[in-house]
Amino acid sequence: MENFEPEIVAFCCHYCAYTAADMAGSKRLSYPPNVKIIRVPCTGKVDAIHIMKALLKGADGVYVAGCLEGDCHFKNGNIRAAHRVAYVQKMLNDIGWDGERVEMITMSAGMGERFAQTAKEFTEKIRQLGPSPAKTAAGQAAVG
Amino acid sequence: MITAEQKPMQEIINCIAPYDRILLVGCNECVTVCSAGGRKEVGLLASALQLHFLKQGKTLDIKEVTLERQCDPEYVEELVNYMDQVDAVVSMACGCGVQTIAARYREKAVYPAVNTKFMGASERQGIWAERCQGCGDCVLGLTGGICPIARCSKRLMNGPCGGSTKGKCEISPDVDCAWQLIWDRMKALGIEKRYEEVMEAKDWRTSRDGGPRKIVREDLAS
Amino acid sequence: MEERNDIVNEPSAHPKVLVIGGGVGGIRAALDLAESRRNVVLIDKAYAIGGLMTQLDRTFPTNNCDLCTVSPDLSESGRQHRMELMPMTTLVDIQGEAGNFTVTLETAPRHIDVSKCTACGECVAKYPDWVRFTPGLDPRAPTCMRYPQATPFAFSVDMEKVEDIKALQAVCRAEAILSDDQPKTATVNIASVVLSVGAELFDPAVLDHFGGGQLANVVTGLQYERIMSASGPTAGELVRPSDGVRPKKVAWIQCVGSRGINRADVPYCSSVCCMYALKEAIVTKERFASDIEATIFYMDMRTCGKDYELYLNRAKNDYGVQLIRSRPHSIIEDPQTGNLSITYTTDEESRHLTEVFDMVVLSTGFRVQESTVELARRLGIELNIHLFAKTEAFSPVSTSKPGIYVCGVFESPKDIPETMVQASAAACMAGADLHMDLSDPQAEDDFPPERDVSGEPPKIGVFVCDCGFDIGGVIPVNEVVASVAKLSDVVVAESVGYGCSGDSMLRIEQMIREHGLNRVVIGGCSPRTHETRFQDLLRRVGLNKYLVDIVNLRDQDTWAHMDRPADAAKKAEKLLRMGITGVRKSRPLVDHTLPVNQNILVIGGGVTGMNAALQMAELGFKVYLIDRAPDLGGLARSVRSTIEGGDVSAYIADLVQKVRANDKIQVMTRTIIVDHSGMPGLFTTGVQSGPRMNYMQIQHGAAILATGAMPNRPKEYLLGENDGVMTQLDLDSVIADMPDQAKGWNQVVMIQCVGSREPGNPNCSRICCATAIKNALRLKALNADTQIYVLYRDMRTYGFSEDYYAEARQAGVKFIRYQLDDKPVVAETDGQLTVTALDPVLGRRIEIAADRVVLSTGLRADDETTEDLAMLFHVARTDDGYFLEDHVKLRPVDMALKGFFIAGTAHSPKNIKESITQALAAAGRAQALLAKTTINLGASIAKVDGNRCAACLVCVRACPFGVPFINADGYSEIDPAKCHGCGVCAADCPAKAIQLMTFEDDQILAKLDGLFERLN
Amino acid sequence: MKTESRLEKILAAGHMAVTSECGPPRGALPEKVKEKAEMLRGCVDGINVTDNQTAMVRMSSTAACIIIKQMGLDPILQMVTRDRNRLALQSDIIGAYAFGINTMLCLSGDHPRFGDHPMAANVYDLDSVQLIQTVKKMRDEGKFQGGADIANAPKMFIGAAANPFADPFELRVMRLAKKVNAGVDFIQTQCIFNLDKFELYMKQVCDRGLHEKVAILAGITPMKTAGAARYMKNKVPGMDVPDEIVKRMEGQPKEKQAEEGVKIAVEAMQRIKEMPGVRGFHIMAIEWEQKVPEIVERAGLLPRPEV
Repeated sequence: MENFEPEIVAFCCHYCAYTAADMAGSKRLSYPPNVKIIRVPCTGKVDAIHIMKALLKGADGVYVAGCLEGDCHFKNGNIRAAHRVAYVQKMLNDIGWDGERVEMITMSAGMGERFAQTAKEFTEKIRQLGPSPAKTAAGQAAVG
Repeated sequence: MITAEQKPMQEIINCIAPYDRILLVGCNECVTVCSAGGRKEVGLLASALQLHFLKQGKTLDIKEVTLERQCDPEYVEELVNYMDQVDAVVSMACGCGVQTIAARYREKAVYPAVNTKFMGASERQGIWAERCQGCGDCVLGLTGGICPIARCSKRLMNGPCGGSTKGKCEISPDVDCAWQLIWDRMKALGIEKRYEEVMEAKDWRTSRDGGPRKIVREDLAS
Repeated sequence: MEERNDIVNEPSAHPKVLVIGGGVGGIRAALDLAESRRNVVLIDKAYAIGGLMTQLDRTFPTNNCDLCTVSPDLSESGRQHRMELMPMTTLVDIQGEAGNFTVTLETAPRHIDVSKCTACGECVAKYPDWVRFTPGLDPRAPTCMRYPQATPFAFSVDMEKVEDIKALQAVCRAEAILSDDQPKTATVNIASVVLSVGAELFDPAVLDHFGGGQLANVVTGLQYERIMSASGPTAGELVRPSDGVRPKKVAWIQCVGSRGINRADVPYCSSVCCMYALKEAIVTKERFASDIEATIFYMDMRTCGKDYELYLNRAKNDYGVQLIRSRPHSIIEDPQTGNLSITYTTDEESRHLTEVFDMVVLSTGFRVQESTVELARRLGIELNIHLFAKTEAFSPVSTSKPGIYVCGVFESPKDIPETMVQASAAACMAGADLHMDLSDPQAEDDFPPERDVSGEPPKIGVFVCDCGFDIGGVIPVNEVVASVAKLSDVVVAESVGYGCSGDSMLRIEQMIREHGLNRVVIGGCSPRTHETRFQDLLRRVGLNKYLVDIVNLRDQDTWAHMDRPADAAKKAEKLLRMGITGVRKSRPLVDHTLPVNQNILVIGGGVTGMNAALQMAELGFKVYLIDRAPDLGGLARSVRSTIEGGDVSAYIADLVQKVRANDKIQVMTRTIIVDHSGMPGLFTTGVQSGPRMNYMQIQHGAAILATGAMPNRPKEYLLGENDGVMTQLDLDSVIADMPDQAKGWNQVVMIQCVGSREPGNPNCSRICCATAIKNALRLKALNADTQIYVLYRDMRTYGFSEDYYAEARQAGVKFIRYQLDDKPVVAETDGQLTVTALDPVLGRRIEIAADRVVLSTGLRADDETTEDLAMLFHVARTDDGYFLEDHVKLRPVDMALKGFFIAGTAHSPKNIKESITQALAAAGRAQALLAKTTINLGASIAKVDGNRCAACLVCVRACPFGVPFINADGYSEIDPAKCHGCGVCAADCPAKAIQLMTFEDDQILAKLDGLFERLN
Repeated sequence: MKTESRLEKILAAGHMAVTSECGPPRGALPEKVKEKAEMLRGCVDGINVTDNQTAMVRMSSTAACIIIKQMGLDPILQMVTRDRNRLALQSDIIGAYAFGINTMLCLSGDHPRFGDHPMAANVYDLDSVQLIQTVKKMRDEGKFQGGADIANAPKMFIGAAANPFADPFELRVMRLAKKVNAGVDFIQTQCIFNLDKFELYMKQVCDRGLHEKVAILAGITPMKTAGAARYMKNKVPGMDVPDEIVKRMEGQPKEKQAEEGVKIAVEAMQRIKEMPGVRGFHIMAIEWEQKVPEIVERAGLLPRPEV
């Protein structure tokens, strides 16, 4: 797995993380292209199922990126999201996966650097963890 | 409502390990309300199980269905078309639902994915508490609307034991002393006097102790 | 909007505002007026609007491509029904007075019927000489339009050169070419005028010492912009004009033609050249090659705008741009190589130094055009000595003639954000001369009826922009398009150049019609900026606007991964697949609306807040003006005089009196804000007021943050320890109140940049240089013999305050430059203050005995207040605690939270004139918002499927705003008017009975399918 | 006399009664029972034998009572409703009575949560009040709880516990009254450390005249160490240990704390003796039975009267 390039899905809230990602772009801050963003109005919208399905469909890692604590445009969506991510992490550990494959990250709209930095760190972490067990296991076939 | 919570993942995994094709059935009643076995939990469990077996190299075929109510045969009948496509059924309903499916589809193994817990009420988002044990002979009218059978750790019928401390039960500071609650209610209702009437030993025949129970409404059953 | 070439004789019953000049300032002013329900005529003598900005490659400090940031604004203007756009038009006469002018306008013939022209380009392809425009360096640009997103997107024929009109007409399949087009004259009744005519850039060809315009590789800043621009003559390749080779060493020479005393020089500072030179240097290194050496020869680095100092630091530290303080006196060309030797001297070196460069950029500044002077004469407005429109400090956008307002560079040299602020301010003033037309319903919906696509299988069109080089320069757009063209349901897939340009939009519309498309995917820039534009495109062709998905190929792919083009291409393909699979699941949706509350909350009762409040009240809005202080006036109460000599105290007193007397303004002092809720147009803010801290709630549709800044008082240079050390503010009152004391001083030392432009507070406080000059001149006026020393790092007397800098030097004020790493030392021995500093000219340390040491301490953000308010309102701040505007360039008074505006020093340090300007701008922007009777809530609201709902109450409890309830039918109901669209309920619903529209689960999952190539 | 109970006789004679207790061993060790009981010979009027105290399995209370009875002493059979339903409870009462055991204490018992079988089913077919009723019905009416006649009905002197310090305080006297209504003969209280509060309790008891219907024996526990005092204060539900008691224990060096504990107990007994309505003491010297004679003596209650 020398050339393993993880496929990473980032659910980003419109108000903070998605804007921070745009900001990273406009500042030409480089980060791994492995990260593919799905825009949501608020991380509170991210259903645990979305995260699970992303893994099931082939993501090597998934992160949810929302506003800083106390800054949620919708009061506490980011806090809810953090709890849900923790729930999914536990569930993953329970089924013999590594809960580390999912993570909650927070940042403000102006934090282009932080977006790039966390994208790098998360990608690196997943690279260390290796490909999704769904891919490595023998006899894998298309699902759902 | 009947409350339930999901079984430990490993237990569910062990149950279905021998099978390749699973029908995962949710219920849109109580277990939906207590977020244990509604459409959403069905989706989550399905993906979790698929992920688990994918790691083992097996593609688990899971069909997800959520019935209006699993404890009614008519609804359970809706599963009939799936039965020849699956090896086993996993139910996320309470024990009633599991048994209704088992009764209808005798040739298929049915496994519960949740532990049925109690009849309870929601205290607030995400917290449910036991309220009724179905004793069959309700005493709430005597106890200010708070059930000593379901809510006192010792089912005491005649007042708090010596372990009641600051309104909490001796078994845990997280548990309210039912008799403190009853007493407060009695005072609020101005029926403190009634407390001193001894409540006689209860006839438990109306409860589970009398054997499996059945309700028959002749007018409807005919 | 229609372009009007026919005769317009408007009845006087419907007066309008005339905006002269179609640059960014004019466009902003016209848009603001139209948004606030005034009819506008926008004229420009060019045949497309856009002005100077559209010729720039990128703008500081974000280094965005201007075309991309300005084009949504231009297209916005394209849809304003209250706006008439008259290109190729000039004002020939004006009669009457404010509120009732009659103007005569003359429109030159275009020889093209714009209503027919499709901008296909056939005419140019065949007869390239018969077109007129010369953008930048090349007499024949790749297209005959001025820039790809030009508005209107039609051609213009140069009849002088046309030899055979019949032949030209023959190539035009649209039959748009008119052989006998004539000039047209119109008289229009107008209430007021906004002048936004800009200025031209100085032509350095007259300067012999810089080559007299003869040296091929000496270009002006604007020419350099065109060379770098993707739409420029070299198609975005940085090459030398002499040999087409990429230069390795580029020099910029600042202040060419500005701040000078020579023939052809102007004395004022053009204000923008330092920043644009820095930008060009950074972009050169960033976009072309980091090893290109960039050197800037400058006199003073005037990076005194918001966060500009950080940009300067980035240029120096991150990009290694060389900065040499010097004034070069000549450029000599090596005729063999075309290389250029610059000869210069510095303070430190008395001998001449010479360095060779491949290319030299002359940073030329602004000059008022002769035609503008003529226009001013026709309008009857006064000009200042530099021929710019004359304005006063306390009425910053009013010309000498009532009813005529000015904004942009014609008022004084300024950059884009300042122009935008001033444009909004001028629009606000001009609008006040004309009543808001509230009776007229907002005519917006002349879109064709929507086609019902519910029964149709998805037919998807994929259109990918190359965005000039921003996308196309990184990834092979055509290959990426081809890779997704085969996906199921994709009927058309095309690359469309600048997707947001007029012809590309037209092309997309045409394809939608031709193929009966019912879903569209646009690959381009961020949906945050461009979604509305493409949604409108769909509406124009009768499709619901929610059937389009914008795939962010630029901001989140090519920009971020320009260092890994192959990976960027792969990612682009995947992002497009996600867009395609996602859009298949999109549904037609209807927007929801609510009525707007017409009150405005102004926070801060200083000069800015009071001006904003008065202006809003004048416009007829109820204003709540609150301040936590016991009195109105703010920081300006401690300022006595402006640099021009204006009496600030008298002005403040008058302002307070006017505010107090206005019955539309409820003044609430000693008032703090304690809570806040609601949405744009319908806010509720709780305040506690008075000695008893009584609580009350204010309902308002918009808010202006004018909380100001704090005078800085760092513990430096014995400030607070020795009575002889004071700040400029202290000095201001001593001069005003105890002139006899000041008169007795023999030597005064002023130290600049105290507590600014250094670690901890890296930005420039902007106002201190002019303040120091002002006070130095006032001291000199009291006693010409007082010796005054100003120890400075860069003198930042931008614009016309350069005049006072020159005056101070003439008056004998001594200016000594110091470095950050060798700051002056102030000491006291036996009651005598001495200041020691290195004099770079003398090359040795000097010691000055000082009667007074005056520190220019500037401003710092009122961190506590802005932090509290930022938390309450959920608005953003900069790192140093100022409020952050939505877009530093184009939306400098709007905040990201719609309905909130900033003005004054809460935004960044600025002087009183600038604060008043921003106050008027904020008022203008706020009224534009409040002029809308309804507020669009969008369609992104949660919807319950009653059949699935288990009435479990999870949504009722989860909603942060308490919107869902269980209705009489026993299932959850969500009022679309109240739903904020966060989607928390949808995520938590255990029955999966709730979907958040536009972010439905099936769309999200479909995107995942697209990403992981499981298409079904 | 309702019964043959020695305790009943002592009380009837107007003496201050003294009872103590001994916990059966966790194993089939009859000599352990004998050893403990022997320590109490001659200084108490009855020996409580606990019933799976703190929900830990021990030798059955009935069996240990039989051993003590056979030593010529006077066991008091404690019976909790936690472990047995009404059938088992009644059969055990008959069995005990058959061995001459005539005094018993009706309790609900500690919750299994605290013991070594937290997974055990929690029976509670009856509660303590209902058990009192049942025992009384067996004695006075000669009938089982279910209504059938008993041949040679057991005649038990019926005791119950009361905790004057549990919450809600205002209910404590009413709950006592309820037990009185149900037919209880004597009460052994929870350990008393907060004398003021107990005094208040007793006053309310007397105000309602309950002291005339039931004999109240005040619970006394000598503390061995300051640590024990702190433990009881903080960890034992329904226990009220005032700060000054803990401080008093802590104020003594380790080796003198036991003596201080005894001293506190004796002082408490001196004061409680004077409180109207108190008819005796129940000394719970947990795993410290050897100290009981000394305490009883120092409280001036030796020798025990013969009845």
